[in-house]
Amino acid sequence: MVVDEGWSLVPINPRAEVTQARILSNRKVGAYHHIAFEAGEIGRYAKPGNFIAIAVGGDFSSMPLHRVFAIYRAKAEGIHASTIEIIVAAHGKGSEWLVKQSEGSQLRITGPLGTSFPLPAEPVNVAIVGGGYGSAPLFDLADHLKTRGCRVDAVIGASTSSKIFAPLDGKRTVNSVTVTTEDGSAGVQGRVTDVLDELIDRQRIDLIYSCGPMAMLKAIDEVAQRHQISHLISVEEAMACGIGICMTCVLPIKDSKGIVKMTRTCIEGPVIDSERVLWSKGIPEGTWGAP
Amino acid sequence: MVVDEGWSLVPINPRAEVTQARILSNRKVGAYHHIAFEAGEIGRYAKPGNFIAIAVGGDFSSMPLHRVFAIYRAKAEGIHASTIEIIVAAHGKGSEWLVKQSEGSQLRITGPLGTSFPLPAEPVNVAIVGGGYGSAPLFDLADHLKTRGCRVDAVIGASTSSKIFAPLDGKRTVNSVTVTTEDGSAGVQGRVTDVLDELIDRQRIDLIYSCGPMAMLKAIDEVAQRHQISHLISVEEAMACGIGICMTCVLPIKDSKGIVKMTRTCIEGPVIDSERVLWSKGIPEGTWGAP
Amino acid sequence: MSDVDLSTELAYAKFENPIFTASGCASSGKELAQFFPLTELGAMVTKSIMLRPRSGRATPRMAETPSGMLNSIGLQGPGIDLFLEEDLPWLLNTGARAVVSIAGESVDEYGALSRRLRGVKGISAIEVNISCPNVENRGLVFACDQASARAVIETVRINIGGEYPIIAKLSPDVTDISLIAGEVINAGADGLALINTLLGMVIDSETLKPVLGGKTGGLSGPAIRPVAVRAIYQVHAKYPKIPILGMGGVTSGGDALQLIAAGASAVSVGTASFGDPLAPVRIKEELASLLEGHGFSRIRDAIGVAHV
Amino acid sequence: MSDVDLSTELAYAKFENPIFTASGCASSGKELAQFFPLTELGAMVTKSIMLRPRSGRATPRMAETPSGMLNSIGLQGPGIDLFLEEDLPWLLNTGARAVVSIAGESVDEYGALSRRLRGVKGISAIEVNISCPNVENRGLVFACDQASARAVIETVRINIGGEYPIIAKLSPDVTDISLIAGEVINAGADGLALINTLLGMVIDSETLKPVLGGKTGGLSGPAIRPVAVRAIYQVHAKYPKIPILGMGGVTSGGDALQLIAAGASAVSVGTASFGDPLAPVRIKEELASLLEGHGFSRIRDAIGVAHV
Ligand SMILES: Cc1cc2nc3c(=O)[nH]c(=O)nc-3n(C[C@H](O)[C@H](O)[C@H](O)COP(=O)(O)OP(=O)(O)OC[C@H]3O[C@@H](n4cnc5c(N)ncnc54)[C@H](O)[C@@H]3O)c2cc1C
Ligand SMILES: Cc1cc2nc3c(=O)[nH]c(=O)nc-3n(C[C@H](O)[C@H](O)[C@H](O)COP(=O)(O)OP(=O)(O)OC[C@H]3O[C@@H](n4cnc5c(N)ncnc54)[C@H](O)[C@@H]3O)c2cc1C
Ligand SMILES: Cc1cc2nc3c(=O)[nH]c(=O)nc-3n(C[C@H](O)[C@H](O)[C@H](O)COP(=O)(O)O)c2cc1C
Ligand SMILES: Cc1cc2nc3c(=O)[nH]c(=O)nc-3n(C[C@H](O)[C@H](O)[C@H](O)COP(=O)(O)O)c2cc1C
Ligand code: FES
Ligand code: FES
Repeated sequence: MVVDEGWSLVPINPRAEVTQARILSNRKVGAYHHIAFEAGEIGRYAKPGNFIAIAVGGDFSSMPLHRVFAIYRAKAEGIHASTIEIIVAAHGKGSEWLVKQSEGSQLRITGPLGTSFPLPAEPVNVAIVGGGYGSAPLFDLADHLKTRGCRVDAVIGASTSSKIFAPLDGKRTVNSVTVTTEDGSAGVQGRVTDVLDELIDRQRIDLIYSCGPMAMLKAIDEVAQRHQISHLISVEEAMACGIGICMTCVLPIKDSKGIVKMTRTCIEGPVIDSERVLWSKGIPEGTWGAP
Repeated sequence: MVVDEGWSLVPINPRAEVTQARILSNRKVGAYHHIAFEAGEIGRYAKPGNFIAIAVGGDFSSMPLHRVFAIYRAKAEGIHASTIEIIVAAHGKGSEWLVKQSEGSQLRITGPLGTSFPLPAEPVNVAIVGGGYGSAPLFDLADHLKTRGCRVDAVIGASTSSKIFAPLDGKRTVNSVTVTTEDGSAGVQGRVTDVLDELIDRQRIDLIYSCGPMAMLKAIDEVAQRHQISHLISVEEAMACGIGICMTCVLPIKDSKGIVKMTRTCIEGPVIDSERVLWSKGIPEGTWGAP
Repeated sequence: MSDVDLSTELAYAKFENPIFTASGCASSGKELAQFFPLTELGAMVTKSIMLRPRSGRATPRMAETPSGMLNSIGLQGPGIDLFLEEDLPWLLNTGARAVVSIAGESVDEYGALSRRLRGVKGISAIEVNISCPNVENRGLVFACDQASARAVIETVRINIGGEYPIIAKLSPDVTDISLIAGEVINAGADGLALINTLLGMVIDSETLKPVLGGKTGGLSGPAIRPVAVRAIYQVHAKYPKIPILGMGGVTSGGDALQLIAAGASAVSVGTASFGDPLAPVRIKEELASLLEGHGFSRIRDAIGVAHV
Repeated sequence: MSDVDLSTELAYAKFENPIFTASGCASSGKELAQFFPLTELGAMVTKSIMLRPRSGRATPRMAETPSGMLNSIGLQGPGIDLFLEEDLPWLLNTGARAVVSIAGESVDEYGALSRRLRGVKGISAIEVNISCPNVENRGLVFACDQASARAVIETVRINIGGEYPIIAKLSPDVTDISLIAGEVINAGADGLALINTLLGMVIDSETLKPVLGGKTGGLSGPAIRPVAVRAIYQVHAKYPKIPILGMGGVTSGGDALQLIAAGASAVSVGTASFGDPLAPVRIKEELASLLEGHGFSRIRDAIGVAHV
């Protein structure tokens, strides 16, 4: 169903570079911050689904580790350099610091990192499903899908309306947007999976792309499996380095020969074909090298 | 010769408080930065010679210790709170961070700390001698001395002209200013002690106040002793806490009974009568509790 | 302030709240009393006092390190006589609770200190700092040797009687801290203080020589917090009934709660006070509201919950 | 770049420059090779490899701590066969120098690993990571027990022959690291790697349980640098002729110089690469210009200068 455009799913992004990025703007959008950077060549090579790793805390930081964020939008040409945009939910120490940085601040950014969403070879019917800030990378993807003649329907869910990220131009790109909130403060009250079944049937969905918390991805996958349609997911595991050298971001994932390995989701992910994913927690029995 | 105005030399400044201070301005002055703060009540109770301790590095700082700076000027009434000003030489990590902070930044400041310069009971002839940023607290002192009818002559020295701190209104306060630089880039080529002998004789100096590096204080003290005149000094020892609880800032100093003790210069100093100071390095023999 | 019952115990000593100062990080109280009433503290732990006055080590005595500091103060202090004559009465007079920390260079010196403290009114507990070099045993630190650690606590136990709980303060610079804990418990310690500083060194970037006058120094501050949590967790797992006074890099209520969940019944705040004189009071308040947020009505229920 | 001669030696292995990666912080090189040519390094130290493939510990495997991090990766890796078949040839093919790190769960496993490595072309040295639990001795870490540490190095020595220098990597979690150093030197180690991580724990502020899947983890990063400098200084003072590969919180050329002045002949960069993939190269350049500033024409003259 999907074609791998050159290197979408190839481990270790060959375009990664380290750059001193400059904040072009930083503004609040609902519960999130939308931050735009001028970032060397990163924006030129970024593909939908890629992420960046940001060094946080400034020159005398007590935080030695990267923070990673999906690329929301990338532009190959800015005034001085390419640009990238991210959507940040202030969460712990590093992201709290990040959302306080003002225009003009210089940050060290590494990217683009990780795999990206492979695109379908033919114009098919696609659903994109995003939870919380997980919708951020999906609109750029939708753009690419539309160019290839796909129909794209979006389902965007969150616990509450302020956590729905669905920008106007993103909404314009897709054929339809269904919003779900758990508290009913916007759209349909409930979860994305509550509306997905019906959407799949109605629009004869051939392919789902989803991004959000693991529990949501798992629930979506059950729906996808029931309908026997392909499902590409972007996973979110805690990452210390984001570049494949620390082994913290692992998940049990099947390799091409079907062997389950604790796989680094920063270089073999975040975008993964859901077929390869074992949804169990911990290290499943039979994992390669398991005791 | 000097009177102790209430609590100038009393250990543990009774006026100390912790406050969230706001930077009012931060600008470069020669090799230094002149930073003004709105700082709770600190400016109201600060006396010449007192210092403040500043927490550096922001919310996610890797620097747990205070940085201390002499108060250059204090005003009891600002718009919202009292104000204090300091002169900072960017030196290590914390002071480098400090001089980069912009107007409006909030910093935790503790002060006023330490002893202050006792003032003479009668109008006498005074020399103030400052090395580098050590001149900062002396101009406010000069103001007080002038109000009491003293004649005040200043000698300000540094290695080179950019390190001479002698603000215009400071210069206007005193009766004369002699500048010395080691490289001859401003004033007399040489050190403060090269001009002090002659000044003492010429102006019949009764009392010297000095502030600067330990080696300079020692050299000045030799001159003062030769002329048998009183000498009050402000010493600078490495300080971790600035408030008397860590025991890092000690110097061998005689107590009122003549017993030499390793004395905390943050609470029994920085202003000390030079009579009490032992200029030797390390822990001199006969120090109380020495092995 | 919240309604959580913050009262706690170290053996038979009861305290209104669990936030103490750390020995050597608050002197004998006078200096911090400028900033808050010492009665706000669960207890003031005084700087380790020795038998005789002591000038300490040569300067420089400290170096800042990433999220920490090294100190080589060398136990400067007035000696037990002056301490009992001046510092302690002053402290008790404020109404604050006092935990007196003692340190010696030989087993006998600990014995002599204990005899001097015997019967002194108003003390809440004795903290025995055994992270000192034993001059009678090639300068080996008492806390790093099972026999020496035991000998010190036995001596203190015998000489001080049963008046005050004895809290033995251990060093993390050992292969197995629970072994040392076992020794001092057998020797009669009523509680443990965990942890003292880690041995470290900083080399000056200009001179390329050790910064500190004493060359090596003790590492404290947030940098060592994971080591403190681990040590407390290990020892509490092995000796769940022995109360622990925890310390090491606590700068927030959340940090204090980590140590408590690992097994500490009370928490000392040390280096944090150097950068914020109000740290102990702030930490106490933060802790109370965190406990409330977690649904605890009394702190006792949080002690050791990480093990459950 | 400066004119300083950066070449250095670890026993009979010579390296063009002293900046290495740290085992477990650079995998087998492929990932960092995206960012700079691995030939820029003095050597790539590969992730400790075991006899069999290994899935490692459960997640979460890391927690950030003040100026540091905890990890409990649990030596995930492909096992020696696949390593020799795929990873090592790839690495050597880049022209980079390779120091191969090995780890085992029993003395025999170290022996078997050594036999597999015997005669393998292109390796520059073997780093023996003995900070692993010995399943045959109640899970006691080899590096924390003199006899076990000695037994491992003896076995490696016998089985590997004299082809590669053996660098024994020690744990700082011991009462006296110089004792363990003495044992492994007597057992035939040609050099020492100092230091591995410190045992630590972080408790989650929400769940109040240990964050890590493995409960405890290894503390690394700038937080532990003072401990590394101290360990290197102590061991170099006692065994000035034994070359040391230093590591622990190095994030700048100045940090590397501290370790070198304390006695390290080369320096591994670990955690710093997690926040800056170019860290090793930057550190090398900063070190070169600092050495020049200090008037050194070759790095060898700086090794151990803090002792002079
Ligand atoms: C591929 C990917 C894409 C992501 N995209 C976004 C995004 O677009 N917007 C957004 O707001 N967040 C995103 N996240 C989550 C974001 O990385 C974390 O919220 C953030 O790192 C937390 O940092 P902190 O300083 O707030 O928390 P801290 O707890 O202080 O972080 C400590 C360490 O843990 C790591 N960590 C903790 N939580 C996470 C997590 N959930 N995921 C990864 N690392 C974590 C951090 O990287 C850091 O190294 C993404 C995560 C991944 C893996
Ligand atoms: C009473 C007094 C008044 C001072 N007044 C001024 C002033 O008006 N202007 C000015 O520029 N500087 C002044 N100093 C010096 C100033 O405190 C140090 O330059 C500054 O603390 C160095 O911090 P850092 O972050 O640059 O260096 P770092 O080396 O990063 O500091 C690390 C630690 O060492 C302490 N430290 C290092 N050097 C000194 C030092 N020379 N004195 C005290 N602590 C030190 C710091 O407080 C900090 O805790 C004064 C010092 C004292 C004791
Ligand atoms: C400057 C300084 C002096 C100290 N003096 C003592 C002491 O006299 N006795 C003692 O038992 N511990 C002493 N300590 C150790 C502390 O009590 C505490 O165990 C350690 O610093 C860890 O806590 P912290 O990280 O909160 O500082 C000292 C620590 C510092 C930083
Ligand atoms: C994620 C991670 C994995 C590690 N894996 C290994 C390992 O496999 N073998 C080993 O000898 N040391 C391992 N270490 C320890 C490092 O090699 C190094 O000794 C330690 O991290 C201190 O250096 P640093 O502070 O520069 O990281 C690991 C460290 C980290 C952070
Ligand atoms: S985050 Fe380090 S390997 Fe994936
Ligand atoms: S600086 Fe801490 S006692 Fe003086």
